Amino acid sequence: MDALQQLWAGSGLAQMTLGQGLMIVIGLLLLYLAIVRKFEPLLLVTIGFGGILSNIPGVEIATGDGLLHMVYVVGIETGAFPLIIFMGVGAMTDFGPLLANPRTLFLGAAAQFGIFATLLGAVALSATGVLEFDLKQAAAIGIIGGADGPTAIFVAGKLAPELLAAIAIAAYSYMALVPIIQPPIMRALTTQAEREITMVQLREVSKAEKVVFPLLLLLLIALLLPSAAPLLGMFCFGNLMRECGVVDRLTDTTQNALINIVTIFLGLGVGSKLSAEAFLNTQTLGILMLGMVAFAIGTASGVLMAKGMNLLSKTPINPIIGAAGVSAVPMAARVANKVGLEANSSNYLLMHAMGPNVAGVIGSAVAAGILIQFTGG
Amino acid sequence: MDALQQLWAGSGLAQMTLGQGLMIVIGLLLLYLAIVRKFEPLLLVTIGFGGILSNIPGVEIATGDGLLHMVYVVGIETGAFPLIIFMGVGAMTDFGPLLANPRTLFLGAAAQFGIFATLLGAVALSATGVLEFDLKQAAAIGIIGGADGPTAIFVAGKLAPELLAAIAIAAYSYMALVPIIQPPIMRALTTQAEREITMVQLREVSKAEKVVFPLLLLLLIALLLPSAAPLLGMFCFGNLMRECGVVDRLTDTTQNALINIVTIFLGLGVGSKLSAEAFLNTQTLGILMLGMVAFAIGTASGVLMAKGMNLLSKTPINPIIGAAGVSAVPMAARVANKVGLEANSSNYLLMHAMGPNVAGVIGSAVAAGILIQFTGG
Amino acid sequence: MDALQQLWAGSGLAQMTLGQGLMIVIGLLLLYLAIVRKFEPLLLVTIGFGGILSNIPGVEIATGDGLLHMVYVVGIETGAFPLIIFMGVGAMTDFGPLLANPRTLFLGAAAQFGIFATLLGAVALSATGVLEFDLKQAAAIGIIGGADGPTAIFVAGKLAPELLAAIAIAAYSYMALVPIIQPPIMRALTTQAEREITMVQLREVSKAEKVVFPLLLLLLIALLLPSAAPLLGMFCFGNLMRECGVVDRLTDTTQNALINIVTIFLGLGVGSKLSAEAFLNTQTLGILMLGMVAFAIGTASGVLMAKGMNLLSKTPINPIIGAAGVSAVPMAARVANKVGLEANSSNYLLMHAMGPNVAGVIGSAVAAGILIQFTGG
Amino acid sequence: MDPLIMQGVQLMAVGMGTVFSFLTILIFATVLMSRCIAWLTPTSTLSDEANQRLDQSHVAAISAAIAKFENDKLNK
Amino acid sequence: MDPLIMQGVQLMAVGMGTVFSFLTILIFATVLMSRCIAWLTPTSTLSDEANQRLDQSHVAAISAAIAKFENDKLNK
Amino acid sequence: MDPLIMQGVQLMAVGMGTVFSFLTILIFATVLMSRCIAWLTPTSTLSDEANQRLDQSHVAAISAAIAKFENDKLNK
Ligand code: NA
Ligand code: NA
Ligand code: NA
Repeated sequence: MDALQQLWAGSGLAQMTLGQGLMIVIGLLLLYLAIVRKFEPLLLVTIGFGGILSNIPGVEIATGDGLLHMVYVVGIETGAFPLIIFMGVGAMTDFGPLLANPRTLFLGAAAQFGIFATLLGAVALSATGVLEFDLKQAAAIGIIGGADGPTAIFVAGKLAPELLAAIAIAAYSYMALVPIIQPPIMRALTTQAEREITMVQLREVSKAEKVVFPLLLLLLIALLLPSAAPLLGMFCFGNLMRECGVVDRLTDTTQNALINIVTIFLGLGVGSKLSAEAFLNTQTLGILMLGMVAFAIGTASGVLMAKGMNLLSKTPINPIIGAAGVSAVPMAARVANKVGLEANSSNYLLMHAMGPNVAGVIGSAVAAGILIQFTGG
Repeated sequence: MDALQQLWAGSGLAQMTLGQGLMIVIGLLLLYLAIVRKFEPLLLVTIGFGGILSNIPGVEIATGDGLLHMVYVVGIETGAFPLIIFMGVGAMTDFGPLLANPRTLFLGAAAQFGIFATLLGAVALSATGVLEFDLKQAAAIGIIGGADGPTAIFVAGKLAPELLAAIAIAAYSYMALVPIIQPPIMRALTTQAEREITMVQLREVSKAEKVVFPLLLLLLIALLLPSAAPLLGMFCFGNLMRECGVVDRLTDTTQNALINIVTIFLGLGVGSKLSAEAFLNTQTLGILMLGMVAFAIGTASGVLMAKGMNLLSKTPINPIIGAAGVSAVPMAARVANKVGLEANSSNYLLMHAMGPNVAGVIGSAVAAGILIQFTGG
Repeated sequence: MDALQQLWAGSGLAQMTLGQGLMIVIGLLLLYLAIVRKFEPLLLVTIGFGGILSNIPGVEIATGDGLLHMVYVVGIETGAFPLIIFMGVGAMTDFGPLLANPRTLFLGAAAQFGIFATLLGAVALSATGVLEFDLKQAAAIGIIGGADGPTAIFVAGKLAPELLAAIAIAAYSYMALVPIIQPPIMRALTTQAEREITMVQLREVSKAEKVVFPLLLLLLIALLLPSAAPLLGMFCFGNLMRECGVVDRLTDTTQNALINIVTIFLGLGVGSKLSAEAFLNTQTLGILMLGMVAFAIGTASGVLMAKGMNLLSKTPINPIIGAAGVSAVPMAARVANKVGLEANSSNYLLMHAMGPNVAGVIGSAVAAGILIQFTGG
Repeated sequence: MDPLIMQGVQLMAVGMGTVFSFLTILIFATVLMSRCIAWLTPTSTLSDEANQRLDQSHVAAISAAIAKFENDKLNK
Repeated sequence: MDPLIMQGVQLMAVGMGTVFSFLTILIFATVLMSRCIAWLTPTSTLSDEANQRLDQSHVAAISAAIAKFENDKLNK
Repeated sequence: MDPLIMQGVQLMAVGMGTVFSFLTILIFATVLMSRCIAWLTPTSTLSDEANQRLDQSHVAAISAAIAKFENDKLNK
């Protein structure tokens, strides 16, 4: 019968390509990592599921008028979703530890070396003919070293949308892997004595400082680095809402309903780019490898910077907290705390590590601005 | 004076057509059913009010740049709103009772006979010249028998947008009328002894089963029935978020803020299609009549299927719970419980009826996929 | 080096115009008013920050594909955001005090004289060549006298989008200044004896009345004044959801997540219109001045109306509550209460003032409808 | 007189006229509505409320049954 | 027979056939899945839960440390 | 050298230079800001807080008055 034939022709078994099948398996793998291994579940559950949905053959989901494609066009191509998420991150960020010890901004700066070293690695791979990346793609890959999900998605969406899914997955996976990637590097670059350094109790930060800081940051951005204004502007907006104390109902919604809704659709939208053609190639392998390198170099740079600062300053810094400069909030700070406790069981570094941790968010948003400005976003 | 004339010319009294007046009365009737009679208030309040707004003469609300028309175009024409609501329904669905007794999926399958019998009824009316429905319209009418609001709106939006409002109203009204429609059918088709059947306590279902089930369903859809992927994919996504336990903040927003926001605009958007030309005709009468038939046939099929299964199986099923296979979650399951208690005052069927109840959701989403695929959505 | 030159050329210091610098200062001033002086913080924090963001030179935020420009186009140009906010305001409004004393609707009517007197003032300034406003612009300026933020933004968006930012800022600023603007006017127009008038306890209002009222209002709008239907329709919808008692989950989301999300983006979108060309001119000065006049005249009209009603009626009205007819909910009612307590320390007027307060919302929405209808919105 | 001022005066007249007329009609309609409702509603609505309470207890019983069944970890 | 009716009948046959086939396959798949999980899961999952509880107490300790630090007014 | 690598090296130099310069400026600006605020703020801000508490009690009184009036069923 015709109808049975049409039914069979429309079935997944008849239409599925090998690529689609593999991508569904990769989607299941992401779900496994998210659900069982607890790898950044908010993003990897949504990206993974979006990836599976997008590889079901013969139905418009990630193409044409399909929901996920519309979500991608409306929210990610425009940059709106990562910016809104960044606003939400701002509304959840406490700059107190950073304000109590502003020197830790240097650690957040140093850790961005991972971004640019990786960029250089990508162009080197390209120059030697191993893989093919142009400068925009290299920049988008480098940003994985920023260890900041929305920043990575924003930059990749502007500079290399064809690599978006791979970059987002690498960024979130390595953020989840921070407890595995960072400790060996920390230990290799520090002595037991350095890891035992205790730091002075942080001073209390006044409400006024917390209110003024996002505005100060915004003004400096406006005067010096407008290209970082979309990301850091939304971030400062979220943070100002949080700290100003007069719009608590907006802050509450930003931290909850709004960021959750946008996260769901951001993840699905990123997942819609998980097509076999875009993902199953050597570039993706290169991205995963380079992303790992970016994290390692960023971690090392932060630790070495802290050691350098100790040479010049009387107030010592435990170099472990330098690793938190990569961001990966709050995982990297927790890892620093854990490694610190191993060296000295009464040395709680968590709050000290929150300073470089949030500094790293600012640092990689600044780097993102530069990358977009100079490679023509 | 000119201005007074303009004022009068712009007034509703001067411009209102009989059709608009009647539609406003129908909107008020829907509000009465929703508020006083508690007929599916979430949808009938919003649809009813949207219908009144849309029939105010001389002002762009449901046309052109009017808010409700934009809502319709953005959310319903694209299918986005019903899909998001279906995701929310997934996030609120507990598949536990179904997993404890998977046989009840047969009941959910049988009840879909209401959909196809009604489709046949609609084409028969058309063939005999009583009313005029093409195959797409007949399919969209049939889906009322699925007793599932978002599924009905999704299918009608794809196959017969001109009938959308009538179909949505019929679907939600009959879902509200389940306590009146179903009991006589249940009683007519069963003996007192059958209604007294007690069922074995359901086994406890593990968390792992609940996590894997939505993925299993998704994979079967991907392999066998891609046309059902948009609806069931979003449904499984919501359910996976619910059960996986690592994205509770997303689940919470999906079950509350997100589904509520979308429900408000879905209702207003459906209401914007309540124009006199589209609604005040014999087709609407036909739809209301056929919708009732669909519910009745679906109920009967479910009950008869349960009786059939009892002939083949040693573990008896109380045939009353077959009626819950039409979906109308959770009303149909409650009605089954109530009728069961009438027959045997210690026979609580609620949890047993939840199995076919959610099976009916899957069943009608599968039927929806087939209808869209075969009538060219 | 080229790169350093490019960096400098891209910096804010090199690109910023005087106008942008001044607008950033104005943005900071709005934030100061909002955060330190607590001037309508929900709107002035978001508008002020949006204004600063939009004046950062050399980056697309309030233009082209920039986020704030997209927000403006999608939400404000279409009128969607003010309408949704008005729905939320409806969901937060209790018509009880108005229903207990419907005569207070007259006070809400009288206070709208501020709107039309200001319109006349604007055209007079234009006719005498002091400033240049056409009729649409004059109408949009007049609506500031309605003391209702979303209404003002909706009307300005339809009639004079180029003045939107100035009008929105004037409206919210003067609503915040009500405790300063109104008391002297109240005192100047009333005698001590009048201010001491105590009013009879308000009767209890039944749930049925509260449910029927929004529908009654909607029907009168439909019959008599369709041009007010978008604003008052959404307002009545929100209020019906609130009072009907069967869709509490929708009401809750409307009052919280939905209105908060829309407020954030409404503020940012209005802020995106804070460009130097549009704002730094004599028209803005005129708008600020006329807005103040509008509030003063509205206040005076409300008070005088109450005095007039006392001449005709046996049940006296404390003329202070007439001032609450400008809306500015709930600030104006609180101010009336405070002035009343000064005159007679046991005379609580708050609930009595809530009647004219919400009547003023209806009154200015009616006026808005007329303005849009007659100046061709 | 300047035609713009003419238009302004006319708009004021029409506007204030409409606002007052509309709100006056609304007052009458509201008073009428309140009287109708008072007239239709029996003085004691206790029975209604009692019914409702019964309904709610019914719902509560069902909810309890469901909750009892769900021994699984609940989403908060 | 009317071609529209023909199409309707065919659609009914295909539709009900598909619904039943698909849900039958789903039943078998579900039963299989449940058995696999039961087979893979050790009877007592106590150790897992205990681990998790420890993790949670760890998190709680860190949270307490953060809370202690934040003497500032908190956003609700 | 390959022009792409040249570009990469240049981008790294500009990028790290900018990140360090910007964050250094930010450090100085932050320290300055903190000092200004410390200098502007009187040691005891008790009076401010007391004022605020009074304001809040005022608001609370009004809220209580409203709540008292509203005997109707409340939206949760
Ligand atoms: Na970073
Ligand atoms: Na169904
Ligand atoms: Na008003």
